[in-house]
Amino acid sequence: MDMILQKKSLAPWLERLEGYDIYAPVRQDDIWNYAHVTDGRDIDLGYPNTVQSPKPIIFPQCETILEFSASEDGTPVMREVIPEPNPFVVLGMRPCDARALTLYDKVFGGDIKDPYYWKRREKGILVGLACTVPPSPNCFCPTVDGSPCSTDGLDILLTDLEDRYYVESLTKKGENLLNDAKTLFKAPTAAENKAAARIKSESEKKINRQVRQLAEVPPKLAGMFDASLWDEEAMSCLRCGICTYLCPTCHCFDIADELSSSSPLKGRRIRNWDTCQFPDFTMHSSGHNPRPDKASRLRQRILHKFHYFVVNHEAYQCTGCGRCISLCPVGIDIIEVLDKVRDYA
Amino acid sequence: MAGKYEPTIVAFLCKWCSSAGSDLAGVSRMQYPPNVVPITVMCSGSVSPLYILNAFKKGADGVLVSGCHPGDCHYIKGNYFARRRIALVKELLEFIGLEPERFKMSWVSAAEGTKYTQIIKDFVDVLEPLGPQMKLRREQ
Amino acid sequence: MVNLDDLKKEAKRILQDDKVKYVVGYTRSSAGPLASPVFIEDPEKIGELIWDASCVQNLAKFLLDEKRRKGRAKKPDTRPIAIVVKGCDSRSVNVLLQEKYIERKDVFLLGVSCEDLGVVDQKKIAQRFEGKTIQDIKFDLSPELAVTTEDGTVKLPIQEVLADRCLECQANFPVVYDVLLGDKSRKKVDEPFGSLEEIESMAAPQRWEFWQEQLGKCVRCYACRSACPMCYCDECVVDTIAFAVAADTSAEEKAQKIKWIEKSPTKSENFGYHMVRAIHLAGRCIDCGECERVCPVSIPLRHLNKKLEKAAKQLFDYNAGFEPDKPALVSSFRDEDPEDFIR
Amino acid sequence: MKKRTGVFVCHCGINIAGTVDVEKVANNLAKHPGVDHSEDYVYMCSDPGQNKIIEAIKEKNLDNIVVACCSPTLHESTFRNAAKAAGINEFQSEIANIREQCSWVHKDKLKATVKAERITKSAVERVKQNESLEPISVPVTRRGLVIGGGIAGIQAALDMANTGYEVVLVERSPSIGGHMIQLSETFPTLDCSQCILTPKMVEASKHPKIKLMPYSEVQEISGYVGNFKVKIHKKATYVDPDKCTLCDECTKVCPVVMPNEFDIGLTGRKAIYIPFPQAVPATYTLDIRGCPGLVPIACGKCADVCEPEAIDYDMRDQIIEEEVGAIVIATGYDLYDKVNMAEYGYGKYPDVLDGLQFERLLSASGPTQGQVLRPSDHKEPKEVVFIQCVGSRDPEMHCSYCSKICCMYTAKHAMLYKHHVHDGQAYVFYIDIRSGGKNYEEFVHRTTEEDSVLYLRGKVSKIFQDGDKIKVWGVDTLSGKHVEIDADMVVLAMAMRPSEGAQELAKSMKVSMDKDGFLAEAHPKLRPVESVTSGIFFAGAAQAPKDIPEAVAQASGAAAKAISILSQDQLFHSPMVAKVTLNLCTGCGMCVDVCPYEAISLKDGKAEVNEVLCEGCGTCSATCLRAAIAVRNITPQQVFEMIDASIGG
Repeated sequence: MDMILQKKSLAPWLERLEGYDIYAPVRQDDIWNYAHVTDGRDIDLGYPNTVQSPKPIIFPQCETILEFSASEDGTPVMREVIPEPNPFVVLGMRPCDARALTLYDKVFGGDIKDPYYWKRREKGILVGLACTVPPSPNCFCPTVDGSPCSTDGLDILLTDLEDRYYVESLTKKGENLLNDAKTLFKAPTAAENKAAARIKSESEKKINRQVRQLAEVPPKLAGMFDASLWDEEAMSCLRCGICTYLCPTCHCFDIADELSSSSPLKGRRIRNWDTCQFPDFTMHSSGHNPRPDKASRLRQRILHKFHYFVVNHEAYQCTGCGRCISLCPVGIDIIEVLDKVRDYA
Repeated sequence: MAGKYEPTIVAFLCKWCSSAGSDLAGVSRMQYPPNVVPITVMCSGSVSPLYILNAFKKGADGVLVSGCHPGDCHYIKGNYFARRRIALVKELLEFIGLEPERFKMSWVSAAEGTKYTQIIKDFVDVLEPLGPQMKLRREQ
Repeated sequence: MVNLDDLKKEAKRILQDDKVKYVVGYTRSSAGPLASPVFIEDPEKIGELIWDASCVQNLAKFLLDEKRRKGRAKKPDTRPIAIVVKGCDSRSVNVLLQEKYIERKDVFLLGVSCEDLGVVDQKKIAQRFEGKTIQDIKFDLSPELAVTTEDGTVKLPIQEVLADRCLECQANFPVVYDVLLGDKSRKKVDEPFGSLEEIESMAAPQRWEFWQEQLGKCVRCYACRSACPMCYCDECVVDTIAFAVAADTSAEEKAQKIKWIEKSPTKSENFGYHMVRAIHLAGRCIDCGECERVCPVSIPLRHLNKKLEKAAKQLFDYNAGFEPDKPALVSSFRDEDPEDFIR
Repeated sequence: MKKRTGVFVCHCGINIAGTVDVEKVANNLAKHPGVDHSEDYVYMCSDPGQNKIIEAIKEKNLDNIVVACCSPTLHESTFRNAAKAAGINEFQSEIANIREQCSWVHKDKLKATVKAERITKSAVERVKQNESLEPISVPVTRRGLVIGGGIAGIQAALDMANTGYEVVLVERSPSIGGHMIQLSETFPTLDCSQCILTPKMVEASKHPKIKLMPYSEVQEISGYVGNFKVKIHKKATYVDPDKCTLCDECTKVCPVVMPNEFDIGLTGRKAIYIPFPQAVPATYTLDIRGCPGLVPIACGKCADVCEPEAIDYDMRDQIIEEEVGAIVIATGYDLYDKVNMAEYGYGKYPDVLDGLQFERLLSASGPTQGQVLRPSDHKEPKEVVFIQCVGSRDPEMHCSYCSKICCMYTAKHAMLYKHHVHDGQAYVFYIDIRSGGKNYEEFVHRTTEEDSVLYLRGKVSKIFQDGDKIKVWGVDTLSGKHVEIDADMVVLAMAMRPSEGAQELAKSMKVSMDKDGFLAEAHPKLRPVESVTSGIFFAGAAQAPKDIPEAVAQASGAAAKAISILSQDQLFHSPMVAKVTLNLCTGCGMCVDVCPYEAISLKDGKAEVNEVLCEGCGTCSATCLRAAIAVRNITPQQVFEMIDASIGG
């Protein structure tokens, strides 16, 4: 079911969404990030890509999974903590970030479903915004089977037609959301249908970065564990966590107990994002570190995204958002790395 | 403790002067508020900035570092290094917006029981109106 | 004016004469407008070197990698490496020398003077082109640069988008070097700590609000620490586990690793991390601005260090990175150090 | 392996129990993680108390204990020994000070109890992570060094030497004897100072165990208790004492006259001189400050007349190194500098003298062979004004402290003056008369009664020359009257100051000083002759103004302390010293810079602690950015936990 929403009606629409928490890109200082918005007028969807993908809304960086304390006789008492979020709407989600969630679904799904993830995932309605203009010069979604107007993982997709949005509801969830505010929407005219189709078809052409024959990379990687390439590519790496923490598909976490007091015993068991780029990620208590240097950590990042994940889930663990390229302090460019892998003799 | 708000002060006292000074206050039965819990260290020079930040993180409402007067350090010059280090910590704490009143340094000799008593009294007096220190306190 | 060809010539010479293992310099990047580091072993590849206002990074950081590499190697190659250093970068080399982390013979310094200019602040450029996606920036027409966005190319003077640190620079040309390219005249700086005024003028509660919002953004990617040439500890106060593990380290000792700061990016822990970092950089930070530059959520981290730099200067007349043979700020004192804050 | 901790809370009668609910503390501590035993008792330090601890350790096989009681300065060792007796390491015992720092300073029992709990918990958290340590043993060089050859130094040297230990006695001036040798007679007995001192001087110089080093100064001291290395600067005398026959021909021909230190400038001496007839060692010294030149062309008269050819212009200063195990500092005093006393005309008017100058006038060996005559005109003074507390007890203008001996020597001066000039009148201006000491009060009494010396309670406002008289204006605060005296001579009882150069010496030896520059003792009551640096002791006026018997007593005390070190084959040193975690150390050397004891050095790019030199102050650990160095048993880990417990978090 396709609809048209006047841009001026965006705020009124949101006001109709009672009972939903709304997350949308807002500007803080000179960067854009998703935040909980209470006033629709704060929202401006004409934004370059957000620094952080909306992943923390569904997979927060820091999450308590249980609380513990000592009883009178000193025996520990534990209480499981399961999130009970309000229903929420993520507005203006980039298609690449939405696709990332479909990859999370594979990771946190399967035989054992991660309760913390799914509690939020199920409560969320994802309203995407097609990238009529690439939000980043390093966008390369088509390379990794995505598209600037991909609908994967979304419930609704908006396409910017100057003064209005072309609104496609893609799921039942999405449809219901539109129905709640029927009056604000009207059916698209033939012209609007054509315009939307044209913009979409052009959008892909505007993306100027890509990896040729990416398909050749995964099999190649299988044999490249000991390649010298990693040392060369990692020379400039600073071993920070930007590429992974800001990646919409990275999902590694670490579980630790944090005491608020040691006597009487009181604390929380917490899971925090972790990253393969930190030396302590693989540090053994023996003192041995199987990934002792940044080369082995860069290798892990690439192999995980373009080899292991492909083997396990038949997909690249990358949606081509380009964040790791644009935000890398030393300009390590995953596109170049993949090119070199492909051409590696 | 029910009733009115009682600030908690962590006091790092050097063993030879300030701790001895507070012992003297005891021997002379001087009275001061029980809000301060002393931690005796060997020298004010051994008080790491991390101790101070950590005390605030653990929920101290005020932190005091006290050592020997310049020239009297049992370890000759430890307190001179302390003086410089603490000055930097103080600058930083104020810069991030912590109330300057919450962090104090003093010279208290083994003979200055009275001074120690007064310092604690005054410290409690300035802390009470400020209320609990929540800024750097770890979320429970 | 630094002549790029001279830089290439010098770099090529030391490679050909086998004076150094490799040269670390700057090169154009496919990732964005700012220069990326490049590691050149082959004299014939020297053409990749560039020098312009996009060369922001402090390459001294790579001296740390080289030291680690040597540490791991069975038969370490003890030849020095060459790095291209700006004034600020050279001061960080001085601090590394002062702290005996490296020896002077470990490094060949290709000094380049920023003269009366400096390097750009990408965020300032972004602000100029509000909301637009910057496709390309050309730096090779100093003192101007050309910015291309979807609606065309615009020229603007580099001076207008210089990094704050360059506006407050204390050493616009290297203070230690083996080769120096460019002019050696001291650039006049009226307000070396001007950028602090805004925050200093706030009332304490405002300052708290300011930092609470800023540090609240921190995602603990540790890019600040990773980019900092002074952050060379093998084990950082925020690391979750002990790296200092030897064959004889007992389980108890391992367990005793103090959690000064928890991994959770909560307010108290973020403050803990950034304050400890600032304290540990007191008298060591030479204001290369990398921590702030690399921060993905643009926390004005430089101010924290700048504040203590100011304190060191004003209270103790100490200037980091100028006198590698003198003791460090916190391992020295003067009888007349101020103590008016002490009762 | 989880440690088992025992907690013992002391009532100290009602000293603690009066304001702290000790049972409650004990009960709550029993619930504290890691605490396997907790009890309270009325006097933990008593034998039954200690036995309770020992039994508990054995029965509950505790790994460590915390005793919540009085200050560790009092009973730390008591309970460490108890721990030892129970078979655990003595360093597995910690004190929680809940008396001086809690029960005695608070009244609110509820709050005091909470605080006591926190203090005790934090001690538990500390002891949990204590290492078992053994004291560090240090070899001892069994020789002593005494700095200063006054009565105190001589006494200390003799006592040590007579016990059989070799002693190096260093004296700055050409002869030992100090100020005492300048004195005429000593109060209260009036026996002749020189007569009682010279035998000791001779004994010291002849003593087989004493190495006398006159005209020498200690230049540098390194090392530590039991093992000091001393650099001594021996100044050239240009006279070979063995050849010199004391014929005195040289002084006759020497053309240079200089003020005579021995007579405090009342007389002159030649550039080549013997300080005084009974000088020890008995030899001449050529003072190059005055000598026209050490080359025959310049002068060379003394060498010409010296038959035994004892004079050697080529003699040079030497640096002599000595190794000793203990040091006694007896650098004595100087009088407060006259320039500070311009208002009393000292130095301006020839007949205004200080105490020591007057001693010389009274002395049979003095410039006037013991007659009291005015320096200006050699007339006998008929009216003499003695002024006490000149520079002393005057915090605004001069020294805040009391110089202690002035009351007595002024009384002595006045009395002796009267004995010389029977028809003369002596006045004494005083603030109080302080005559504590055996037969002191009686002595002062004699002065006033038998010798009718006139004591005026009050200060002198002005002194000025008026013709051949010296006008003294003052007030008698008892009568409230203004007093005006036409005096022939005025004697000022100047304050005592630490002798010149003592400060520098103290600094170089890492010995601290009080605000007046006197050497600071380790404890004002219980360790009066020890410095804070172990192995270094004090004797005489270097530590505070003293009279002769006190100086001698303290000297013997210091000697005994020194002997207690020299008599051991090895010493034991606290093992609470800095320890380096090599994996973390990057060798930046900041710890080396801050260490007050030069105990840390860099070896192969890592810090290395000399455990014998380390005093465990921990400044290194606070300075280290990498937490690579910490003091055993007060490590950052321990403080981290202690903070937690103190806040009751």
